[in-house]
Amino acid sequence: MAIVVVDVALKPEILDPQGRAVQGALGRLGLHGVTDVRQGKQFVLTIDGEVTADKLDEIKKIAETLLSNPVIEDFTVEVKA
Amino acid sequence: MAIVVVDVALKPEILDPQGRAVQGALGRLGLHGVTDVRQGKQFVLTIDGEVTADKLDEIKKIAETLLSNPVIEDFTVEVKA
Amino acid sequence: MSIDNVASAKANSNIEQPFAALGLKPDEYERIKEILGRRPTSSELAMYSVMWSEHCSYKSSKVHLRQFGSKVPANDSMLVGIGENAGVVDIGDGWAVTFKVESHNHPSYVEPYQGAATGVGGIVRDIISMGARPVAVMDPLRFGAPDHPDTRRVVNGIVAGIGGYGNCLGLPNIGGELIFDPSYQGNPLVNALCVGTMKHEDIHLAKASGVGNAVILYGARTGGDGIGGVSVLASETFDADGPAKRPSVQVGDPFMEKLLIECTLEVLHAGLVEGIQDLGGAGISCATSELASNGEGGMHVWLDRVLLRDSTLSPEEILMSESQERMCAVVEPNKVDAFLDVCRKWDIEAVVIGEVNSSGRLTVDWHGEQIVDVPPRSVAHDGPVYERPLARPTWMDARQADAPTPERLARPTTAAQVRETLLLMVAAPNLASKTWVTSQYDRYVRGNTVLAQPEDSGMIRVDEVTGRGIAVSTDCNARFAALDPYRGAQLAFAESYRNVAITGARPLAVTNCLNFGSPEDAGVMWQFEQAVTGLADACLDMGTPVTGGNVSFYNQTGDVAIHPTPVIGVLGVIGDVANRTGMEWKTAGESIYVLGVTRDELAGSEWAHEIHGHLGGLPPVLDLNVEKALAEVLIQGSQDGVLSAAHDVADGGLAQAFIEMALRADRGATISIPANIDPFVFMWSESASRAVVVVPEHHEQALASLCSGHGVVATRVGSVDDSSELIFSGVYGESVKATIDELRSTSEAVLPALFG
Amino acid sequence: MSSRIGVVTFPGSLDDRDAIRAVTLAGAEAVSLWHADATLQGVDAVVLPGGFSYGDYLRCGAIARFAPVMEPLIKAARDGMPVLGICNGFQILCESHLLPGALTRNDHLHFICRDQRLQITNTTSAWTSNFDMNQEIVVPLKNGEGGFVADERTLDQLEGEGRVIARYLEVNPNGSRRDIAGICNEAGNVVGLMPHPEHAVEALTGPTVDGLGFFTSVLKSLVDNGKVLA
Ligand SMILES: Nc1ncnc2c1ncn2[C@@H]1O[C@H](COP(=O)(O)OP(=O)(O)O)[C@@H](O)[C@H]1O
Ligand SMILES: [Mg+2]
Repeated sequence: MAIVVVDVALKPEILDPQGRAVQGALGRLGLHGVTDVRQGKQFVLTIDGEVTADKLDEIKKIAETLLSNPVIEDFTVEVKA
Repeated sequence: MAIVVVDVALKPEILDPQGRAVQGALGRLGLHGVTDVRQGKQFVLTIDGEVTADKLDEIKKIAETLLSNPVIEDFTVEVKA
Repeated sequence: MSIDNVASAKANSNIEQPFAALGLKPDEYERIKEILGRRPTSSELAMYSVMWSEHCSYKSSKVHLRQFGSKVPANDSMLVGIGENAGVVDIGDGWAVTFKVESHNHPSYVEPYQGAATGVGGIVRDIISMGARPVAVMDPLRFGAPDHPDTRRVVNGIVAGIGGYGNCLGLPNIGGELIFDPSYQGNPLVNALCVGTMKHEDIHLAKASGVGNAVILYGARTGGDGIGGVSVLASETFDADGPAKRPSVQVGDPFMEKLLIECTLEVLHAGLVEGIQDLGGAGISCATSELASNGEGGMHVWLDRVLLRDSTLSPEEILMSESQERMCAVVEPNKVDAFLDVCRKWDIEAVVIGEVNSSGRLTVDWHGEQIVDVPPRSVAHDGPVYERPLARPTWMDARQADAPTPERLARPTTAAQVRETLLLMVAAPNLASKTWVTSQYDRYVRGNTVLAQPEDSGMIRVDEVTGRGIAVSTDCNARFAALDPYRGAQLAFAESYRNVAITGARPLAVTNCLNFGSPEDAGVMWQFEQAVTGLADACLDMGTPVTGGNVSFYNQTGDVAIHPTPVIGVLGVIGDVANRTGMEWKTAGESIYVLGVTRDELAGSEWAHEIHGHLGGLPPVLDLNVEKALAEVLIQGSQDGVLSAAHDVADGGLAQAFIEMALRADRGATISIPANIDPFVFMWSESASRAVVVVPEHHEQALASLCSGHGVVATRVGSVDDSSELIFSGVYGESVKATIDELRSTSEAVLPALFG
Repeated sequence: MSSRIGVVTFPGSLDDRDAIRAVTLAGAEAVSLWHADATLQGVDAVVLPGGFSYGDYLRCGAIARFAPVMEPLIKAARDGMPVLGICNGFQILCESHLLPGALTRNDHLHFICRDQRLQITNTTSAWTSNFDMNQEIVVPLKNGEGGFVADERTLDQLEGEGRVIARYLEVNPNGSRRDIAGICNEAGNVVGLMPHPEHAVEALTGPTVDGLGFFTSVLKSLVDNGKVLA
């Protein structure tokens, strides 16, 4: 059994209204010095068996086509255990 | 300048309809052997200056009160750079 | 892990059981032992404890609610009455309508988004389980003080949750309420109403008939959510190293519920279902015991077949779980495959968990061991019934004596002061534009919404060919109920009734959501009894039966209860929605009339609350005959095409009613205040049984004869014009003017400034 | 023979009934298409209706884009069949790369439902040919993720080629770049629109009947292109 984590973030040039709203709230709550907040998504996949190189390629392909939209998002894939 | 990453995930016992929908789609797209998918949120904060122990405590407090709802979610805080 | 089963309950009958931690009283526990002739197993104890809870058994309210059954008016439109998941009303042409309102108050305070979302989900399943297609939702909401630091969190979460769930289900939101009062600070009220429609032949009931029929559980998997107190049982007493305390918050999955609606309607219409029941409070315990006791009386369940989200759940927890988006159906054996096929089509998991039998018992097995063996009625219907002590609170006299006389509460006495008051009242959070909330809800989906916010009622076209439709409104001024719960409940009903009649629909049936403090407080119990009696008496008088409802107790913080809040929903029918009357005055030159009589009645009014923070005196008088006569004029006026617009007069009085009509139309008017009444009283009194109507010149005669025929007082007060100003003339010798732009910007800025 | 227009139902589609009603009122025969069937039943055009396919989980339209029905649909769209994606349908068309850009969370973070004023800025696409250039219309808008984004080059190209078919007037309700409410592909047969014309087809239930124009447009273009007989 393995855990694969896929992080998906909006590309830097895309406006992130959620991140901006959080940043505003941080200021109001007294946490100062936060110059930027970006909100992304994290998918934690539990995989049966081993994550071979082939399997990882498959997962990367899925991350690119389903889990993220390359028009607006970047992603990273990491095998955790 | 430092980057602090806050990951927020639904507690394991809480229903994650999004994760479930993604899991269903993975199967239909031919990625087999995925036994569970959980979808969480990731906040990437850019902090001006150093992240002192005090600052980190402040951030953890915010993670607990604003960025997550402890009734249904868990979080982790990690200083990246 | 050893399971407490029936055999061991028989064998060792004297072990200590944590009944008190589960909320059962010692005598209730004794009663269970008496029913079973032995101690209950841990699973049986869990079932009885949730089914005999206040929430499920109505143990404190039952003796009073009986009035709704004993005072039923003669009205042949009721097809299914109180006691089923929701009542069903005949609206003609073979159509039937079911509607019900339910509370989800406490969960919405703990986790506003999910609490409110699952509130919508729960009431929608009640409607589906009658065989109806849900066609609209409404959301009467009450929050604490608008400027309290916690209110923002609660408002934003609840509104987003209702929208998030309802929008995703594809149900238009056609109305609701939005009220702020410090009395709700730690106890916001989230009441959710759903309306469904069906043909008469599609009505289904929750009963398990037909020996040998299969019991199918379908929808979401069962998880550990919403178990609350039962975890005490599962983890602490019976298995010390068992799972950690389960979350009591439920998370909703509106997408699953949308599939559940479509799947359920498909199996019902295909004739695959004998009985059906939604899973709400008390989960499988409730569904199986209710189905069994309403049917042939016996059922066997293989609990280990239930599909789980969390494999560590104990059988007690599975019995109690309140996981959302599940339903239970009773299906003939030869139709099971067809049923499962439909589920597969909608991507819904389903499993046969039980079978109907003639044993007269509800038995449950867990991996071959029998863990439950009870008479189902004793669980579902024979819960304890309490005659709780009642006492009129001692402070009532002082409160009622504290009338808002001019000596006590300063009133405006010049035109300048009236204008100042006008602008303050427009900006009152309870009167301000609700657009910030309602624009977060889809009101268009399904394409049959004829009226929605800010109209007096929501209206839905039921039959696209004939135009037959329904109107629904919910109302309650809880300050009136705080001053006099009997009359307050009647006033709430009258307002709701009027709001339906305003649109031209004929009121047919009533639902209610009775939100009160603790029933263990004799004062609260007295308020409850008064409100129920008031409502039942009024329904009898007006010929509209109560078809269902819900009671929410324990809405209090420490000793301080919320204002008694009997939210009343009225459903009406209209033969052709094209004849509806809306609130928008459209044409310059048309005459504006006030129907009804305005008295000096400011106790409990929005003016007393907003300007003076005052609550005292006696609420407005109510004569139901007058209310009924007014309704007849409004209904007849709509049918005959006499009225071009109509609007209810309630919170904020006539001033508010005129402002709302002007804003709706984006068009001004001049109102001449009659000489025989004090201008301030004319503008802000909240006397009952009044409406503003607009008629073209060629119908004025018809209106006059309608009104005289029914004994309704009609006073012409002005006319619609082409201006962009609302002008009140005769205000202490001067005119008071406000531009529509100024009124609109003031009104629309309030909620965004507070919560945006 | 009247035109046959398909309306696809995905799990979670909500405005499919409304789209069927609109198509019917416009004078065409509506054909229900099911997401799991890999066939278009020989229809002349397709509407992808609004709603929350797959609960809008993951990203709006991201899961629906892989439904079996999308395979023949994508192919037919590339071959010139008229396709209109409304709201969630627009999102699905972007996810399928039949249209450029993407739809993102409204800038104010709330779901919004309002009667929206629009300006029609293309009268040559299959779904807008019955409007006048710069005609102003009012139709309902309702979305949580309706902000249209694309890179500057794509936006310039869309504008330069006249492929922005409608723009928001008075209020930009969701933070769409350059007030874009709808766009079309190069050939003009595939149109994506955030607001809901199918909710503005009857005076009784809509703010106007302006929405009918989209559906009558496609009937006209089907006749003009010789796909169906007048
Ligand atoms: N205040 C009330 N007025 C009338 N009927 C009520 C009231 N409260 C509950 N009921 C009726 O009692 C029955 C049981 O209610 P409830 O347990 O809330 O149903 P469910 O669990 O299916 O939602 C229903 O028929 C409901 O309409
Ligand atoms: Mg029920």
